[in-house]
Amino acid sequence: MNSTPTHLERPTTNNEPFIVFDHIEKAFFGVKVLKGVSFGVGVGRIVGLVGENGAGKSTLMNLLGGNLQPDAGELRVNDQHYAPRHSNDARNAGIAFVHQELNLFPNLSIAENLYLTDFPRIRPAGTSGRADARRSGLPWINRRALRAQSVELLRQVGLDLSPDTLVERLPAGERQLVEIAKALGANARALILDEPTTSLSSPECERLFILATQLRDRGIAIIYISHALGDVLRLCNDLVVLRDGEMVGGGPTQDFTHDRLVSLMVGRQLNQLYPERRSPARPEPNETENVPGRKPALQVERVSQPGIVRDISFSLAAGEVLGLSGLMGAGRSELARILFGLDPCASGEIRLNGENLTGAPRRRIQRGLAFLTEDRRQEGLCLEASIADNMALVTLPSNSRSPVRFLDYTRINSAVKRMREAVKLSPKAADTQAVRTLSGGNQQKVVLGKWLLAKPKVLILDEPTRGIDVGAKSEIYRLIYQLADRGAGVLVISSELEELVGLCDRILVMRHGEISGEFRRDSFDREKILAAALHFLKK
Amino acid sequence: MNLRITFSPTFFTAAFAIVALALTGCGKSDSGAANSSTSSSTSAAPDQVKTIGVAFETLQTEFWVAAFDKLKADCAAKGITMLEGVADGDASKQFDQVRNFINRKVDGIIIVPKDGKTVIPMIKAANAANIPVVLYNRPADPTDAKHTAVAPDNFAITKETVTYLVSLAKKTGKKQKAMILLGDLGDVNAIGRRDGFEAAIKDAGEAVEVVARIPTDWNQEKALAGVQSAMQANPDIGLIFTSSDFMFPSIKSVLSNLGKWKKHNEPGHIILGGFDGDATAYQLMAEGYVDATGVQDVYWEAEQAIQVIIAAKDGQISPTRIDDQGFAITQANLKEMESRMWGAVVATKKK
Amino acid sequence: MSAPNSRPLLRLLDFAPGALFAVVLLVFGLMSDKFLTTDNFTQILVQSSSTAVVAVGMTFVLVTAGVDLSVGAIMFCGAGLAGKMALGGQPLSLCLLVMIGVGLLGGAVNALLVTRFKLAAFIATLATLYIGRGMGRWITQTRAMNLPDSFLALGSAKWSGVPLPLWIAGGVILVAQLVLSNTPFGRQLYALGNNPAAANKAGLPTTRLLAEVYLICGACAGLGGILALSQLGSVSPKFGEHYEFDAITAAVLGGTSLFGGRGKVFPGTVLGAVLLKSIFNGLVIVQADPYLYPLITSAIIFLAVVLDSLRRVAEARLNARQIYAAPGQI
Amino acid sequence: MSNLVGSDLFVLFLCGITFAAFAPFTPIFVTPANLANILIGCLPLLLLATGQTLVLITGGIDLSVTAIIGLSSVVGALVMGGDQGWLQGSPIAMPVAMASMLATGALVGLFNGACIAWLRMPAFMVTLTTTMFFSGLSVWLAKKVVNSESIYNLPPAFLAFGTHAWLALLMAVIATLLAHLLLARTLLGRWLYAVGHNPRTSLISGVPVGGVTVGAYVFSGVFAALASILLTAQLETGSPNHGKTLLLDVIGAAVIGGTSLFGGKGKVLWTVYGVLFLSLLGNGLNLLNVSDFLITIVKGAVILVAALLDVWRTKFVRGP
Repeated sequence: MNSTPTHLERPTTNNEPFIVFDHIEKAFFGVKVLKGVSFGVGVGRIVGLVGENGAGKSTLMNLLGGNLQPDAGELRVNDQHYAPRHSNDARNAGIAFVHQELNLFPNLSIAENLYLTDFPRIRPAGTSGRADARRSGLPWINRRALRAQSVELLRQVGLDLSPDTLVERLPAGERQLVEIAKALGANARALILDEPTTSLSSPECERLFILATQLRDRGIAIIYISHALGDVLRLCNDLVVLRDGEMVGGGPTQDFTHDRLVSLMVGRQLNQLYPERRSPARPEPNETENVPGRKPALQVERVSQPGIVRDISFSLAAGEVLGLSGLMGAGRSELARILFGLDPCASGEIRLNGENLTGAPRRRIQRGLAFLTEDRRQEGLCLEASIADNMALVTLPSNSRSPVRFLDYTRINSAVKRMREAVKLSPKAADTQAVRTLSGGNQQKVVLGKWLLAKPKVLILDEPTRGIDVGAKSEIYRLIYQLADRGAGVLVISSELEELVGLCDRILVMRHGEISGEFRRDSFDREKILAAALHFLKK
Repeated sequence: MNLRITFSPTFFTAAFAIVALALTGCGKSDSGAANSSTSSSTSAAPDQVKTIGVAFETLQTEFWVAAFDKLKADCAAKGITMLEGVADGDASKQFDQVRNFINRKVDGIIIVPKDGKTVIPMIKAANAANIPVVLYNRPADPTDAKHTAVAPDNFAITKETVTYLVSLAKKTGKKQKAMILLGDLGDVNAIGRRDGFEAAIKDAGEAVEVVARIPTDWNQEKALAGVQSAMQANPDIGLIFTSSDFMFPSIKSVLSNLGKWKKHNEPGHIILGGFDGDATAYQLMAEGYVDATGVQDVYWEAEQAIQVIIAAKDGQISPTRIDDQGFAITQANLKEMESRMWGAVVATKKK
Repeated sequence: MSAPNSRPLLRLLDFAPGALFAVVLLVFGLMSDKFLTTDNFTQILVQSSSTAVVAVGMTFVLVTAGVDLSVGAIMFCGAGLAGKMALGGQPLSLCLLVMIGVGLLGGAVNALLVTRFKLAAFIATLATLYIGRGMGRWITQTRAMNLPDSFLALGSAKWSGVPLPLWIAGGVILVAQLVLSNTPFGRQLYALGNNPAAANKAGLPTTRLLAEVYLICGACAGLGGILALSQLGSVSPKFGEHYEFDAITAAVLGGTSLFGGRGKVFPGTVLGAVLLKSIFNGLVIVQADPYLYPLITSAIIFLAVVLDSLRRVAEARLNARQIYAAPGQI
Repeated sequence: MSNLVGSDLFVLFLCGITFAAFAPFTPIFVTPANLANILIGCLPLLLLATGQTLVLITGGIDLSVTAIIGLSSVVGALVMGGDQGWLQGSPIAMPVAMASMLATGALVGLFNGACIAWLRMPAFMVTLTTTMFFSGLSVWLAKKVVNSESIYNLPPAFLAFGTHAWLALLMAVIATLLAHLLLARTLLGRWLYAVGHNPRTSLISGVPVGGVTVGAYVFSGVFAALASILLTAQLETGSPNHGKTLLLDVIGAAVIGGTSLFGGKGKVLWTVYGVLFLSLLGNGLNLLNVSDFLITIVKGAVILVAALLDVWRTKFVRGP
């Protein structure tokens, strides 16, 4: 394994590395999380950093960001020894981070977000030059300079918006670009993109990739962290693969394939990310009515909500896994929220096993509907509450005895215990442990377990595998199939087309709040599906 | 841990309940014992008052502080230990303090009650323990509970004072507009003084018209804002009465802003009257700004209060009501009466 | 529901505090011709000056999603100390300095508790409220103090026709508003209030910002105390009671959010403070039944809070993303 | 040690220490009569703090409890008062009066809850304004109906709650026990915690968030009414001024017990200990003839220490 800092100085890289990790070691409470990781990031290169959650990626970045200090080994930036103690040190060294969850302040304007830490200031006459406009000078914001500089930065990331726009008015994609503009504003020489595409629609991703390559060509060193291996292979010049704190692979991208990456990451030949379906793919919905015993689990008829969705009609058969594709903001999540009763529905009918669904989520849950939202932390979990409390939450009513509604704790605890095993939750975690302390994958398993305990007839999953490592992913796929095989209908919303194609019996495509296409498993065609999602772009 | 969570609450709450019930049981029987023990101690040393409990509703004003100090001094002089309690206007807190006094088997309790009604159960409690009770400055509502109230006749004193103010108003020859600063509308004294004021005004007939009644809740800032606004509404107000002297500074601040802070013999003087007779009022009268104030004899009341308890020790029963005659001190009788004005004494002490 | 018809509604609600204020003035104005006079207005402004100044400090704290319940107690301590010194013959200027000093001290204590010991602002300042009032009563021995006329002179002094308290309050308000809107410090406060974790990650000196906010609030409390004394001319044991509530109410009436990240000193908080005093002043002028004062006042405040929450709902609806109505945005 | 600090019994342990600390200095302190006093004295606070605990657990706060005490005290007295009461002398006066007192509490709670849950108004402001309004209303009521600020001469059947200590104690203990069971054992209890932890997650998980929130405030209102019954009976007077100074102690007691103001954390039992502790402290200092303002300072300091300990607890016991 070529894990010396020299490996990137082969002809493929003609620039000397800007950032160098030299045999970095780090342990928490005696547990080694980084075991002598060494590689370099060349000026004008994009280095993809891949690995399962807990492989050590984030620890590595925390070292770079100054939030942690290495136990052994050395960090070098620009051939200088580099031992940051605070996020400011990283900034001064010209290293900028764009985090998975954005760190913008929606109540402030774009410009204020860009220069929050070093506003251009009014400076007494005499001193001059743009550089000392910052930090030095009176504690007074130079609005004109601020606006001018902001416009310039926004131009660099290809946004033409007034810098005085409040960030809360921007869609996710544009916020992401503002984040990058912020990094440029701190005239960064190295840029760390941590899962930047999780909340972006495909065109927004494209925009981001183009920008990234432009920045690279301008001589900025970029570390690109992502679970979307397709993007990584397309975008990056070099790849570094981590597993259990070790660097198990590294080198120019052309040395890697999707499968090789996966096997390196998980350490075993994970030839099937998508487990085998015991039962065959479901028949067409229009057949479902007349196929005996295969009645539709969920029927949606002409559901409309002005400004959100128009005239949505489809039917989900019992035992079917139905995919819902489309761009970010095409109305998929909004549709799901309407189905679950979180958002108002102006007209149309929603039937579950023939009964009309109305009223608050509570009443729909009682009918057998379940909804795993895209925002795990804010809408899926009570972060400070224990694993058990989270898992039991939905099924509490059914475990309480009327009239006083006393809870039957023995039943609850045993149910939780069973479900823990069913979803293969990390056995290290105690029932009483706060879910805040769990990894993303395990957190998602808790949410899923919570819903599975309710034995739903129809389960809606919105981005169920976002930001989750490969192992946990296939775990979740397995559970989805299990549920379907037990005769429940499953509706999966995902921005990863790959995922839907691999997982679903049927895929619906949404666009502009309407259903713009439907594909059966035997006729899955990525180009066609994408076309249906993007169709309007061609006009 | 889990075990504790499941068991402890029920367990402890139950334990709490049992112990508690037991205690209240003892409490009652013990207070019974208290009676006998106190009575026996009386027979042992009949003329000895060792401790007195003093429960004040508040110390918010000069008046109460003066009374408190006087009681303290007299007790000290008589070699009596004085136990203190201040309730911050909370009747139930005061009840607790009284209960404490009873537990400590004091020889007498002096109370400044929050109001005339909530004090009655306290009196009863003391009666049950054979401890004499004196209500200082605020009488209780009619009750069969044994106690003695040493209190001023707010109504009469106020009426006398205001009548004097009215006579001044009449002298001016023209119809005067009047303003009153009301006290806490929950305070019997405040009500008494208001009624005294209204009565005097009524007798005045056409001479005086009340154009402003300011609720102050015994709060100087409200008084200030109120007077300011009222003076705004009726710049020609010629007579101001405050239900307590401690609000004179607020009046002074407003009037001096308006340039109407004048001595009684100067033109443009606004007729000023108050109640209590505290040091501020005395100074202002001496300087000639205030025309009259209703004086209640805080010292006399204090002496009476302690006297009643000592008397009770000797088995004498004091009347339910001892009136502090009080009097209205005015620019006219200032010289001869000021010796009886407690505020004057305090003021001279300060110098 | 959708953008077009909720726009005007939102605009309307944005002006809610101002509109409410106007209505109150109008009603009282119609009921008495004495109300809408310049004199009476100067009066109201002077009366509200101390509350306004304290509320300004409170606004800083609220913007960072904190709260300071101890302002009233701080005022009381300062006033008590200053009063004792004044009666002890100390020069006025020294007394005033002491009051502001006490304010800063109290602010420092709160800052320490909130930043170093990581206590919830509510609890920390609740405790300092207890302690402060206790100490104040100890300093004054729960005696009412009548201060030398120099204090009152301060209150009645005029400069080019405008009472001194207005100059002071106006100055504080102006500076505060400029600091909030035009200095890095000010803008960073809004960021901190909106999302402390992110603010920390972004490299903002969060601890220092928080500390400074409580210091400012303390200082404002001290100054507010001075303004109150300059009109009262005396310190009673009730001095400063309920100031914390009045200040918070004023700020909220002015549209400041208790959840941080939103709020303006001008017009917002100032408007709120003046509104509070106008109600009392108006009620006195129209000779309303004393027993109705709290009912009317609280009803008006309640109305303002309702309007504000309606505004937030409307705003949320407005910001709800459109999917096909606005084809520009995907 | 940190084990003890983390345990449920920590504050009870503190009570023990206080007890031991005072005993030698004031012999009266440990007499059954005095302890009985402390118990009777702390009952209203106990009820209020218990109700408050439920509200705090949902992440809210109820400042209006003192106003509720005053209002329902006046209402009750107006119903059964011997002089001008609507039902004076009638045998059903007492039960009807108590019912109407509880109803008053419930209604005010309902109003608070509705504003907070359905109009999305901040709990602090809502309960602050309702405090102002309802305490004003109670003064106004008394004034307009009986033209006095308080109402005396209540039926003896009602006064029993004041004269027979054990009756008051029984009522308070039962109420508290019920509150404890509700919180620890029932569906509503778990839902209260869930709402306190994260309302959005709760809603999506089928918790009727609005209803639960309203429930908490209604509960707090009813418990305030219970406290009002005790105070009114003890003082034999229906008055708007009852319990006016209790608010800070109520929140203080809950916090000392370890209930979090951010919601999701708290227990009735903790609050019971908190109340006991505050009462022991107050009574002990009082017996030591410590001046009033010093007691205030000490109380503040205690709240401070309790909060600090709580931070310490969460840091070292629950782990980082």
